[in-house]
Amino acid sequence: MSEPSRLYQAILEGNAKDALAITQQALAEGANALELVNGHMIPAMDEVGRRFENEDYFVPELLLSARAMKAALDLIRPQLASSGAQPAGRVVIGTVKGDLHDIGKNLVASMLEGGGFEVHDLGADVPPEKFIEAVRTTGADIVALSALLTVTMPAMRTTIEALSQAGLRDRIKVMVGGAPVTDQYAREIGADGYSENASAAVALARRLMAARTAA
Amino acid sequence: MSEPSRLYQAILEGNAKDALAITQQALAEGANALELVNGHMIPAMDEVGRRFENEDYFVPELLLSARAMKAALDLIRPQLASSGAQPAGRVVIGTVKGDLHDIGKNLVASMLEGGGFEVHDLGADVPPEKFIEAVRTTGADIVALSALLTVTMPAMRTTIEALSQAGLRDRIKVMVGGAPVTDQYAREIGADGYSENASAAVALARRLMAARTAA
Amino acid sequence: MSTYTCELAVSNPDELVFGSAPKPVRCGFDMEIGAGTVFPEVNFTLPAMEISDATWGEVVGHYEEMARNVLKRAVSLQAPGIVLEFELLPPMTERPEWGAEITALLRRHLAAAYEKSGLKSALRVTPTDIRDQGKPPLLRTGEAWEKLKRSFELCIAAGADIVSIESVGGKEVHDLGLMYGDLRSIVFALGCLAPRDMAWLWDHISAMCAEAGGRTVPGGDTACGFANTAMQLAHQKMLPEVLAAVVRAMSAARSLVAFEHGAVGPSKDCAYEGPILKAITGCPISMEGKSAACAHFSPLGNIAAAMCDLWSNESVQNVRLLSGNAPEAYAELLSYDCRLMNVAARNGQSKLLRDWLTESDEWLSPQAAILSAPAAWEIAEAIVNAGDGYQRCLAAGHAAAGILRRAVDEGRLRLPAKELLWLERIEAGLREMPSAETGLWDEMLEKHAGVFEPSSYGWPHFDLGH
Amino acid sequence: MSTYTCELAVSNPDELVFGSAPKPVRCGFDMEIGAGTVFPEVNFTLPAMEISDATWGEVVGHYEEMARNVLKRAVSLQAPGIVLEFELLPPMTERPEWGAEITALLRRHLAAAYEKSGLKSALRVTPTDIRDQGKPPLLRTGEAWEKLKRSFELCIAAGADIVSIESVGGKEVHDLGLMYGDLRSIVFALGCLAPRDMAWLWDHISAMCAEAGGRTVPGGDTACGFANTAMQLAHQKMLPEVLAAVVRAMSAARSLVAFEHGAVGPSKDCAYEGPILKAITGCPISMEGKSAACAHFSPLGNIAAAMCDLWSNESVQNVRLLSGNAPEAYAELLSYDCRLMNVAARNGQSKLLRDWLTESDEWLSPQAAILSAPAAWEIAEAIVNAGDGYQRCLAAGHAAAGILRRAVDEGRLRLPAKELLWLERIEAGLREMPSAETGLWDEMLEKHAGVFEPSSYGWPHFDLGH
Ligand code: B12
Ligand code: B12
Ligand code: SF4
Ligand code: SF4
Ligand SMILES: [Zn+2]
Ligand SMILES: [Zn+2]
Ligand SMILES: [Zn+2]
Repeated sequence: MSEPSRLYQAILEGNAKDALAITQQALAEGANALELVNGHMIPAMDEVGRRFENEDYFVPELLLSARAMKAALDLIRPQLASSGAQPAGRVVIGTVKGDLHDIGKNLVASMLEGGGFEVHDLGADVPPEKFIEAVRTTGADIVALSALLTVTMPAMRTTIEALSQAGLRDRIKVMVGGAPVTDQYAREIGADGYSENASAAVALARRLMAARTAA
Repeated sequence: MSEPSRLYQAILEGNAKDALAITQQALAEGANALELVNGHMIPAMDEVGRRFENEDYFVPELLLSARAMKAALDLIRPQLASSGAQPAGRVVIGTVKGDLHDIGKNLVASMLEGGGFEVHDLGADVPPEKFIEAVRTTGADIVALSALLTVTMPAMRTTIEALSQAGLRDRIKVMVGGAPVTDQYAREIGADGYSENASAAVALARRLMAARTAA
Repeated sequence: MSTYTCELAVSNPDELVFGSAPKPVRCGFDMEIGAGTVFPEVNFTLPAMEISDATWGEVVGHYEEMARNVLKRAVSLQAPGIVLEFELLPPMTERPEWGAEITALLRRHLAAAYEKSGLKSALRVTPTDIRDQGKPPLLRTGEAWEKLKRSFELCIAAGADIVSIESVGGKEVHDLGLMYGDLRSIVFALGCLAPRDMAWLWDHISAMCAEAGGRTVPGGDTACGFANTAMQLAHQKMLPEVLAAVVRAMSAARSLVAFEHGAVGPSKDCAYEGPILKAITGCPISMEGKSAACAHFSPLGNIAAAMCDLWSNESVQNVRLLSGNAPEAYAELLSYDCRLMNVAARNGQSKLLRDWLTESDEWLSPQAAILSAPAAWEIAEAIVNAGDGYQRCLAAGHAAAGILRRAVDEGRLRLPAKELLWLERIEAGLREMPSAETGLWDEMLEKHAGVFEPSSYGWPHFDLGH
Repeated sequence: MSTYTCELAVSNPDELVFGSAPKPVRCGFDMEIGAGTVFPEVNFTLPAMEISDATWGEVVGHYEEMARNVLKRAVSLQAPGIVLEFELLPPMTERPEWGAEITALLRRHLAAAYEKSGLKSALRVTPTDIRDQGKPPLLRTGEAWEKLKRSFELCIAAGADIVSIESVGGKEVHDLGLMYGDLRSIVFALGCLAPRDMAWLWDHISAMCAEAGGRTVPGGDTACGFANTAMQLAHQKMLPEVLAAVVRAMSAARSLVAFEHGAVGPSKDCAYEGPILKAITGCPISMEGKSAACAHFSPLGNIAAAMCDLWSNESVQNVRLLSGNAPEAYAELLSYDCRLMNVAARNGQSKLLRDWLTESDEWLSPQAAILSAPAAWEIAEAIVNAGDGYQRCLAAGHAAAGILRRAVDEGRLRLPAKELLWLERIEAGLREMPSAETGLWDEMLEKHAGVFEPSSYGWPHFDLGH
């Protein structure tokens, strides 16, 4: 059928309007929701990710694609749910307490959404309690912490400790990032993963989900 | 008597020959050894230290004075010992394993000698075993470690640990220094003191001795 | 009474050189900035650590050490003068007493060095603009603004010689504009929102300086949250360089407002739009480039120095390097950079060195291409010939896009296809903008409902201009 | 056959400029050094960490990261070429396979960047001179020398494009000489001992390069352990600056020997005596100054660049700064420094910029005063007109002291009283030196018995010269 490859195209071009219309039509024509997602939408976002990695796409292109993807996904979600399909994973993300930098965090959130994750973005300057609450209410698999200031990096540790004290640490994986953060620092504070940029963050989240299921 | 103030002068000027001759004569004339040291020699070295701090003296001036001081002291030591007087303290000093930089360490050693300490200089590239052996054979009060390479700084920690394992740690104070070493690092590895330069090292050694006696 | 500048203080691009500004600034310990000599502006900050009651002693220790080392170096290198910048970290603005304590501490060190060694100096203090905590941010009321105001007051009282800020009004919309490459939102943020906040804020800052007796100079602002964000994103290949270049030019229309509301310079180091500001206002500017690679990479390493009056390292943490601590190492580096410029000036050759610094970078990046003396001057002229904040912003954008287009057409600037595509998009986008800001309002109020708070920009008097 | 150079390769001081050397060196990936362009030489090292089997993986990771970042930066800034220097840390020479592994790794990165982005480059590898472990050091026999030799062989095989060393022959005596301000020991070390070791060692190094097929260039040596030690001690106010200046000049007589025994340049970055070597040999030199403030403070920040062919940061650890890791930040800084020099050269104005770089520092420190082009040339001439190693060393010392004295007398150089006192002492000391080295032997053999090992310097053929 030609619709889904038009869907692929619409997402690739970041055309939310088209993506929505095509999806709607496809569903009306009885297309399989899971097939739409796995066969066309995720491949489109993978191609977007590839172009971004290759520096053929800039962020605006990427975000427009992610937005188109999200629009189509929102439409499909009910069908998916009733067919028992799950999102790639549930992520609670935020910039830690005291830190207002959110551009990088927003990018990571969008890319995760584009990658099929269900993302709960708590914004910037998020205290540990809020992360705990969000993990409880969303049943998150992953908590993603961002920090851009060296003086707020310690808040990552505090947040992880608070998650432990709340008895949630074993239920979730924690990933961290932001310009001053390093792999070594991530290990030091007991995070499960670190990545340098937003596309690597998606790959990381997938790895963490796999590790989670394996464990 | 005019001899001791000539002694003061000889040391201040770094004239070892005069310092020796004057001391010899003074002892022959029945001068009190302790009075010579405390009343004239140490004050001279204090003045040397002050001039060095003030940047009126360079290292060569300082070392020549220290050498004159040492020559005179060596002559007096038997009398001092028989009168029961003690050196300001006993120091074992060396550059740690793997590190060949010894200029800074040599300076510290000379200044300590000039300050009335009995100094056992083990040289550079000194393994922990050698420090342990020296502490045992000399009955040292203080172990002074120098390192100039970031890759040999960890050997300071290893040396301190080895001293502990040898059961000597409580008997001695450890002071550390060298360009890459910081106060914080000193605390981290469990040293008792750090100083930035050679004259401060003498003051530090005196403080450590006082703390030791107090404890 | 209109506060819009309509004339350039610098009558031709050849007069735009480092070290000299038509309106030098006297401040601090016998400093005169922009009067012929370029001085280092050394910036430093804490290494990775928490700021709390428990660590405060350590924090103070760091600043003591940094001040001591930097000034020792300046004396030893016989620097003709030095500016220290203390950029408060957010907790130090949240608790204004903390910022004031460090201000007083630094000032004491400067006083001592002046007395002992005759080192000329000044202290710049930059409270953190913490007003963007809320969603949408409240800029003119509420706790954050109260604290920010108090931070200025206390730092001024504690001895700041120059005060600056990196203000954030309009940024909430600009961030979104950048991320989606949405020019209309970018122009709205830089041309409509930001100037209104700047006018309001800088009236307050200048008043605080005046009330405290006028010893403290209101320095200037920076489009850091706008143009440097774009520059960093372009550096990471996340945004097109041509967009970052056009945003930089437009941001000058915004940063200019500080000067129209009391600021007299030196402008803030990270305001790479400085040369445009200098052409318009004649006030001295602080700039940063290659010797700030500790804080930012940039395609502006040398060209940034071409017209500077202060030369800065932007920010470096108090970490140990092989020679000593980083702030001291940067004090040395900047001192030598300045010496070279001052030698050229002494030989009457500022313009020649300026041109070499320019040629070094000019055609390797669109962001550099719009910052040469002629380009900066052209943008400056476009700004002063335009109308209100919105029109000045647009005029700057047009001028910058025009400079890039000419350079591309004439083969001086070579751009990859994807950058050319964006240059076209930007040109088209600029052409499609309404001629007056009122033409944008409804669209923006709807599109960004909840993102920005109109009353923060004077709404319902929004339409009165600033 | 005498190997002593008797003529200058550069016929007058005006021809001594940055970027150009009479005898350019081709090496690595399409690099030509000294042929008109100044290139950055980026040096990097590990952060504070142990090197052991357990940490080796981490060590390799650091070098991977440093190479990746530095080359990314060079490509992004369109550097015309770059040299990386890998200075082995002692354990990597102790275990030569380790040094070779890192050499191969770096070479792979250079190859990839050349292929992918056309980045020209070369890799300099500098094994640690570990021969000074014993007291007295054994230089020509024993385990340390065997390992050092093997380290050279393996690094050459692993792909080093240039090899260098900071050799230590004579240092055991020189250290004492410095500490006691004892000019006779200093001259003995620099004029009698060091040249003998240099001749022997560099014959070996050149032979190893030739045997391996000649792809690897024998670069040069540095009087680091001598003149930089003096410079650092002077910086810390531990030695007079005039002594450090005279030692620097005399050290050129020593470092020259490498070139007389096979080295062709580029000389080692930390050999600040480079300009003198360049005047004599015509070989390209690497220099470091303000942009090496991460590794050393110095009074030579700008003047050091005046005649360089490579421009280096000396050494920086792989620590995180606000912008990224330090090696990357320094790659950016050096690239911009080089761009400026290359722009001036392109405009035919190398000499003018050189003179500004010189004027910047020349009369603020005696150490700078002896490194201007005319001063370096004057010292170079004194050296080639003298006889053996000892006499060349003395001639250099006399020339330097003469330059300082004239500058003081003519009021260009102002020195504090305690420096003037030392200048007099040095002048007197030089005058009192015996006219031939044999006049020193007995005195030195007695004074430094046990400190140096005569056979390390060819004894009993000691008297045959090198
Ligand atoms: C833009 C910016 C701002 C804007 C913020 C706008 C916003 N809405 O975020 C403004 C102007 C408001 C600002 C304010 C301040 N800033 Co600021 N800012 C920057 C700047 C220029 C760019 C940051 C950015 O957005 N980068 C682009 C994004 C895409 O990159 P990123 O955040 O690194 O994210 C990527 C990766 O890190 C990763 N990632 C990020 N998060 C996560 C999370 C996870 C889980 C994972 C896996 C990955 C990941 O993926 C992202 C995409 O690839 C940097 C300089 C720089 N070179 O980074 C300074 C910088 C971070 N700021 C700095 C400072 C000092 C401040 C202020 C304190 C200044 C002041 N004195 O007022 C205030 C602090 C305010 C506060 N309380 O937070 C310093 C920090 C220094 C330090 N000691 O830590 C920096 C480094 C500038 C500098 N060189 O000095 N800043
Ligand atoms: C001279 C010197 C050498 C000489 C050493 C001569 C000698 N006999 O010591 C030579 C040339 C042999 C040498 C060799 C090397 N060096 Co080296 N060297 C230096 C240099 C230039 C000066 C050191 C010095 O003597 N300073 C003067 C003295 C007086 O100062 P100080 O040592 O700091 O001591 C003072 C204080 O620290 C304190 N102090 C010192 N010890 C102690 C101890 C106590 C208990 C206390 C309280 C105080 C104290 O008091 C002293 C007086 O005030 C420094 C650069 C620098 N800026 O420091 C590099 C430096 C230390 N060397 C360095 C390197 C890399 C090396 C080599 C590995 C080079 C190579 N690749 O071959 C080898 C290593 C050899 C080895 N295994 O150790 C690096 C270290 C980098 C790193 N990663 O750690 C440095 C920092 C240079 C640089 N910027 O890169 N070096
Ligand atoms: S450019 Fe960097 S340092 Fe300057 S204000 Fe912006 S983020 Fe802060
Ligand atoms: S100058 Fe510094 S880096 Fe160079 S050899 Fe000497 S100590 Fe090593
Ligand atoms: Zn800023
Ligand atoms: Zn700043
Ligand atoms: Zn070196």
